[in-house]
Amino acid sequence: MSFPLLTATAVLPAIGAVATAAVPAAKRDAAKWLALLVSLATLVLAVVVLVRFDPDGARYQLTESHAWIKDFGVRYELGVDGIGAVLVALTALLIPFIVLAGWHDADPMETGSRRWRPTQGFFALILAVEAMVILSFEATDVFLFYIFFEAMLIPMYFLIGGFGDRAHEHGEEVASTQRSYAAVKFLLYNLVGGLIMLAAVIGLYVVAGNFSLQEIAEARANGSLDMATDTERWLFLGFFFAFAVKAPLWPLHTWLPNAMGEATAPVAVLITAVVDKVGTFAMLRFCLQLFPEASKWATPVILVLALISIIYGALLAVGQRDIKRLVAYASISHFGFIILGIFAMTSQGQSGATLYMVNHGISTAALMLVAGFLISRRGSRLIADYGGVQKVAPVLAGTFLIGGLATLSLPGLAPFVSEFLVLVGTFARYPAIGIIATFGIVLAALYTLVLYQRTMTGPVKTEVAKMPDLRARELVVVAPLVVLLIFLGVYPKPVTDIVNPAVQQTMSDVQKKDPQPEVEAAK
Amino acid sequence: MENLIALLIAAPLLGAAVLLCGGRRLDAVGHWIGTVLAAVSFVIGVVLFADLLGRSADDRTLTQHLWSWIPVEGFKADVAFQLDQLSMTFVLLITGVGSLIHLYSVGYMEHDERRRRFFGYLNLFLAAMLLLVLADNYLLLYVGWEGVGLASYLLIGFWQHKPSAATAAKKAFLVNRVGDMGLSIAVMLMFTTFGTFAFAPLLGTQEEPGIAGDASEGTLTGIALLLLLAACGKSAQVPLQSWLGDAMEGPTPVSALIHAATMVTAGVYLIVRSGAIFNAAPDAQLVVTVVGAVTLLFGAIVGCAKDDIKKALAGSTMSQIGYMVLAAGLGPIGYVWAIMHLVTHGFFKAGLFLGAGSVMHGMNDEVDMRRYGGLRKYMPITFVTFGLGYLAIIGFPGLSGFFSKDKIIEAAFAKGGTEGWILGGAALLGAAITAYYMTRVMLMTFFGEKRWQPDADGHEPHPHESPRSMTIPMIVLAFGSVFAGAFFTIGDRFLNWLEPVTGDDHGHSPLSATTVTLATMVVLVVGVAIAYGQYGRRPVPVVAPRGSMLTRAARRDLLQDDFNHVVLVRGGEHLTRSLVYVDHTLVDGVVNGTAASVGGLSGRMRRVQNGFVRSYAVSMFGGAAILIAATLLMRAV
Amino acid sequence: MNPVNYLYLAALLFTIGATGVLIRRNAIVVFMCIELMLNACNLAFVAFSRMHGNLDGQIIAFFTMVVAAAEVVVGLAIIVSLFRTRHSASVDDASLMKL
Amino acid sequence: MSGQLAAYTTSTGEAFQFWVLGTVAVIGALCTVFMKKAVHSALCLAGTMIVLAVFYLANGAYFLGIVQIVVYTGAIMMLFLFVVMLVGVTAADSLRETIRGQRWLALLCGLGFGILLMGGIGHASIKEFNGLTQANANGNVEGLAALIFTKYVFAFEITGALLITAAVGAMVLTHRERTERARTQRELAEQRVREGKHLPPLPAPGVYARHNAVDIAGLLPDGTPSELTVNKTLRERGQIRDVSAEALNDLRALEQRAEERLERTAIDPVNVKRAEEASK
Repeated sequence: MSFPLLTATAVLPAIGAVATAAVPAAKRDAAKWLALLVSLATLVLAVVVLVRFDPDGARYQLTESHAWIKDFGVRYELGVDGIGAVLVALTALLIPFIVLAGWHDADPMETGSRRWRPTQGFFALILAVEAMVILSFEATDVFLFYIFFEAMLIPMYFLIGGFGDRAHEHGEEVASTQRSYAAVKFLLYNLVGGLIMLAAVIGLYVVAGNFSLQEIAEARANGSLDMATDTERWLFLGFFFAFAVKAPLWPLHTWLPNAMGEATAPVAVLITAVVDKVGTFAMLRFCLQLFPEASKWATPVILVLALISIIYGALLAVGQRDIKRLVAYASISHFGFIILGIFAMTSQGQSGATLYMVNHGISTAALMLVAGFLISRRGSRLIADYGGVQKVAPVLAGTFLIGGLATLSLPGLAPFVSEFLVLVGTFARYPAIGIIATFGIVLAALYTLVLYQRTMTGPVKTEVAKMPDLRARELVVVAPLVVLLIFLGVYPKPVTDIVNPAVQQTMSDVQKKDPQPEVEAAK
Repeated sequence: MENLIALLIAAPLLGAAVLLCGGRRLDAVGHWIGTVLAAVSFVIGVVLFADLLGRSADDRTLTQHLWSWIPVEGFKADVAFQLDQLSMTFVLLITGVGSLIHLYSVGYMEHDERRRRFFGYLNLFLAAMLLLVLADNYLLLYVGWEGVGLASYLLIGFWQHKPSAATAAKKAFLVNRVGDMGLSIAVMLMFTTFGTFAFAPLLGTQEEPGIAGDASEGTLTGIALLLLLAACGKSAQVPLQSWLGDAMEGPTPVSALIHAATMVTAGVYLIVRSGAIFNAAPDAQLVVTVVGAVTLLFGAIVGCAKDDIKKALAGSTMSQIGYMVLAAGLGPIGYVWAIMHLVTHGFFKAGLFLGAGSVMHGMNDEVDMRRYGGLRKYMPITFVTFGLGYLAIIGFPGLSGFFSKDKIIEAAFAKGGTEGWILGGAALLGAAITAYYMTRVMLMTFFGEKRWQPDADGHEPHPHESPRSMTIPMIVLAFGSVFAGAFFTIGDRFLNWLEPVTGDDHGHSPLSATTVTLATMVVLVVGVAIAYGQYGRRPVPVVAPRGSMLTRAARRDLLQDDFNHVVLVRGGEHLTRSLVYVDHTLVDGVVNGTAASVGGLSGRMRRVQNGFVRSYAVSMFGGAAILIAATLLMRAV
Repeated sequence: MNPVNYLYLAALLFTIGATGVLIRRNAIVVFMCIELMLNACNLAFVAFSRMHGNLDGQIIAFFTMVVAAAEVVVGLAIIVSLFRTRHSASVDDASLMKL
Repeated sequence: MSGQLAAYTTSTGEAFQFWVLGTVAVIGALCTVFMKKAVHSALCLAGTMIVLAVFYLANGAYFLGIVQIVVYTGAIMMLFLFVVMLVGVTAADSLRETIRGQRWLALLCGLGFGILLMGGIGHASIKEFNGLTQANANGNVEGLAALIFTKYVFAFEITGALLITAAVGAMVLTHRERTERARTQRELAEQRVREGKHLPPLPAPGVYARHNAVDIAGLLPDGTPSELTVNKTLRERGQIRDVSAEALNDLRALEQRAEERLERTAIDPVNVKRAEEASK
């Protein structure tokens, strides 16, 4: 019985959450430091996972398996394939930055405000989310996955509803009502998705007789478990709906702008860069593995929806007046790309999609956190309230620009690699869709540059004239992200090497071959 | 030797990194760091050039493989470089002109407190441009392609506090992005067609052609047209030319380096580099030539109407690149001359821009030529260098422009058939107009009586010669613009140098070379004469006359911006606004509507529970009745 | 005459009683209606026992009476205490089931 | 007699009896439901039950018939009446429906239910019809006893338990626990003084020339009736008769007649009219 590494990666933040919550109210900073240390320790563990993971080894590695609920054959089964390992690493990587960026977000409001903000709670919740997300990346038991997939809604709900921006243009009252609206919306959307998925999970149990992903997938592969076509399609839809809500896919996306708009920037990053990834990841792992036929059956519709997400999200981002909502719609557009890559069912597309999850996490984190710093300085989320920041705070503007360029996937930065892979992968099978999706990059340039121009350039607005540049803490947050963006942009090999085998596995699950080049085909 | 290639790029890249991350402590020396590193890159280029010359003509191709960039199943993109004669030419042009302009900027940007960042951006541009011309596959080329776009975005918008500059920068980037879209789709198409997008297997060499030819002509035409779209974006060809005029918002050295000498010619590089593909797609080639012809006239006409000296020069740049594209579209006949014109143009146009910059430098950044006049007395060096550049561009016999442009016109006629006549005619007409507007610029700026007045702040400009750091580059470039053409042409040096890459093909021209030359001379004289008649003999009005319809249209870039504004900008705004509305009311409304209806329904259901025992009793009784009925029915059936 | 008529009569009485339960508000009257229903049942039982020619039906009727007696005792006690507390014997007043 | 009662086809006498008494029973039942006053309902119900008793006898259930009369009509109905008295004989609940649609629903259900029952009975095939001849061979009571104490003995015992429970339950429900000791006369008096009301004993009911009953309120000096003079229970039931108006009218009539006799000319027409209607 070797050391349960995967369990450790999840248990550590969980314990950390409890401990942080237990810190006495007076020792606020102690709680912060504790949370930071725990998240860093988790990062170390995640790196160990990456190192111990052998790309050419078995599909699922570092597996653990214990009986849990014998009556229903529910087992506590963990294991990571390349995709899971990378995403665990991404999560563990982003949390420290989120904690650090949210250092003061949960400080008690200045005297006179009635709202008391429990600092300990804030950081404890973040760690709790980390634990659950990591577990849902590691769980290879459908039921186990479902539990954490749902459970992470609770801390997220409190994070969104409980902590907003320090200053708000409409005053605290309006802010809190909008916040609770956003939080409830987030909860309801995801709960509905989750319930439908629960039905599908039970259905799967009825059909398959157990919850183990590996066993079911094997049985599907060697044909010992054959579902009726309709059954498979219904189950697939049940799962996919939940993931599409989480992902979020048009037209199930409307909760995201509210949630990201009202939550503080770090929490917004937590939502879009960490939690939502579970949705796309689960599409790749569960939908494709468990229901290959149904996935192929649903592909055309899903691709069209993804396409709509890309264009629609980008267009709405152009139309936004609120920085955070703009980033939210941009994310919707990017999730469209990810889903496109997954369901294009080519190795480029799926590798690209996985890579995209990582890169989108980093780039959005960079952009959103800098935006958060900007907002915390001026106390407004409206683009119109800024102007000429570049002159007073060049470093802030510079990092903001880099984040923006990453969002428009400029070659040389990480997102370009993944986006191009997705596009190539899609184009290889569905040229028309690939071409239309490419329009997304023009729109991306449009909303990013418009945002940058309106906030950073032009004559200096009086409100921002005194704006200080990035502080040390904030630089510590941003600089590593920027470095990562550039590094993964020019040398993504480390990630792709881990991802590729897993993608090949998935491709073989859905029994799809990459289309061959015309010329070779001709020869 | 190969390992030096990476250094070419590394040097300016290092410079960019140091200068941009260095912080204020580098403000004092930043500009020199930048200039030195650019020069270093130039030196390395020269060394490599020497090395290539030392080799036999057919193995003048160096390659360097750094690392595997995107390794994915069935998809292979490497960070690897290929240095052949074509790239070499560009390397020398870029680093050479680039270094000079760095030097020039030292003086020009002296009073700008953000000079360090300016040099950082310049170095970034050099690195990206070198990457563009050195990449050994289309995807890496794409990186450089967008990299130069970024650099140009940063440099056009360098004076960000000016909204016009910021807007111009954004416009340039967006229009380029449209072109880039073409390039990326082209790469995808290559990948799906050939399974690779690396130059070597795809394009091959003159001896053994690559697999590019194996694909169906339709596919190749598609790829070629997409590449052309990319080229149009980067090289400001119709219909994507609208950004170049606004790009003049940037500092003048930028206009000289990026928007005259190097970046805007990337499109030509792309087409010539992809010659193997274009040769196999004659339809696409025809389109290329048409685009070139249209643009060269378009640019020339715009150039005639502008009173802003830099915008006039921008128009001329557009038009000159039109020549190159036209030549490139002619196939192997024209490739060499396209590149040669590109190089010579690099010299004289950069020189002209630097001259313009020097003029503005002396005139408190006044750009309106109607407020110049008689400057030759005040800034003689500028006058001479600018004049030489002027003679070069209008194709004055013996100067570089004469050789390169003449060849292109010749080649255009040599295309043969009616399109040969049409293209050649267009080229000739272009030459005439070029002579006209350049003469106009020359006269309005340096001749006539002085027309400048106190500017808004009320202090009279005191035109003076620019400092040494600015004049030296101008002089060097003037030398280039005088002698380069002759040097290249005599003994077909340039032809022999490039021929292994581009291939060569002397079409059979319906007109003899001399006829063409004579014709060129004639139109040249005509153009100059008309211009002199208009601007030399009678004084130039300080306020621009209303002018003819064409003039007014030309002042507005032939209404292209208005078209964009109405169709794209307005339309886009409406689209996004309506979409935002839809998202809020429809997509969101459906959801909220369901929630509301559920709530209302449950509220109504709640009424049924009125708490009165008797109504519960009624329901029980009714239930019993129904049960009995059910049982009876069961019995009955 | 066919003794089945007794059954019809019983059914009729039962229905009337049930309707009364639903219509009247006075708890006492409601109780009376319930008694009426019980009696209707008894009549049916007796008629059945006559038809089948054994006494079981009568036994059941007998038990019904006993139970009815017990029920009346308790029920009336409840009514009295209700009346004591809220000075009314209307079943509608006891509508605390409504939230 | 029993033999012929339990014959296959019942005698015409029984038929006649059935039709007459059946009608009576139904009418009684209807009255039970629709009478305004609880007392009347109770009486009607008693009537129905007696009719049913007769039917029992007619059906050869002699024991039950007697029990029906003795236990039901004798005991239970009396219990009912007792409670009715307690709650108020005349406490009539208006038949006006308060719950919307309740009445129609009820009638509908009742109608449907009845029809269904009838249909069911008609539908049921009741072929064999063997009377109670040999069942009642040696006495109906003996027969029942035999069954009760052999076959149904457990049920019988249980009913006993049930009855006891019911009795206890009823006592518990109605019994009012006295939490503090009863207050003495003195304490009551002191309390009254403290509250400062009715120091003297309550006034007697009104005593008039024609009326003299506990439910008639006495008049205050200004002629309005005083509730205090009426017994508390009656007050709660709202059974206070007010005859003050009559008394006053009589008085006026008297004066008027006196005037006529003394031939007072000034006759107030109003008074005249009053007098006339009073004299009627």
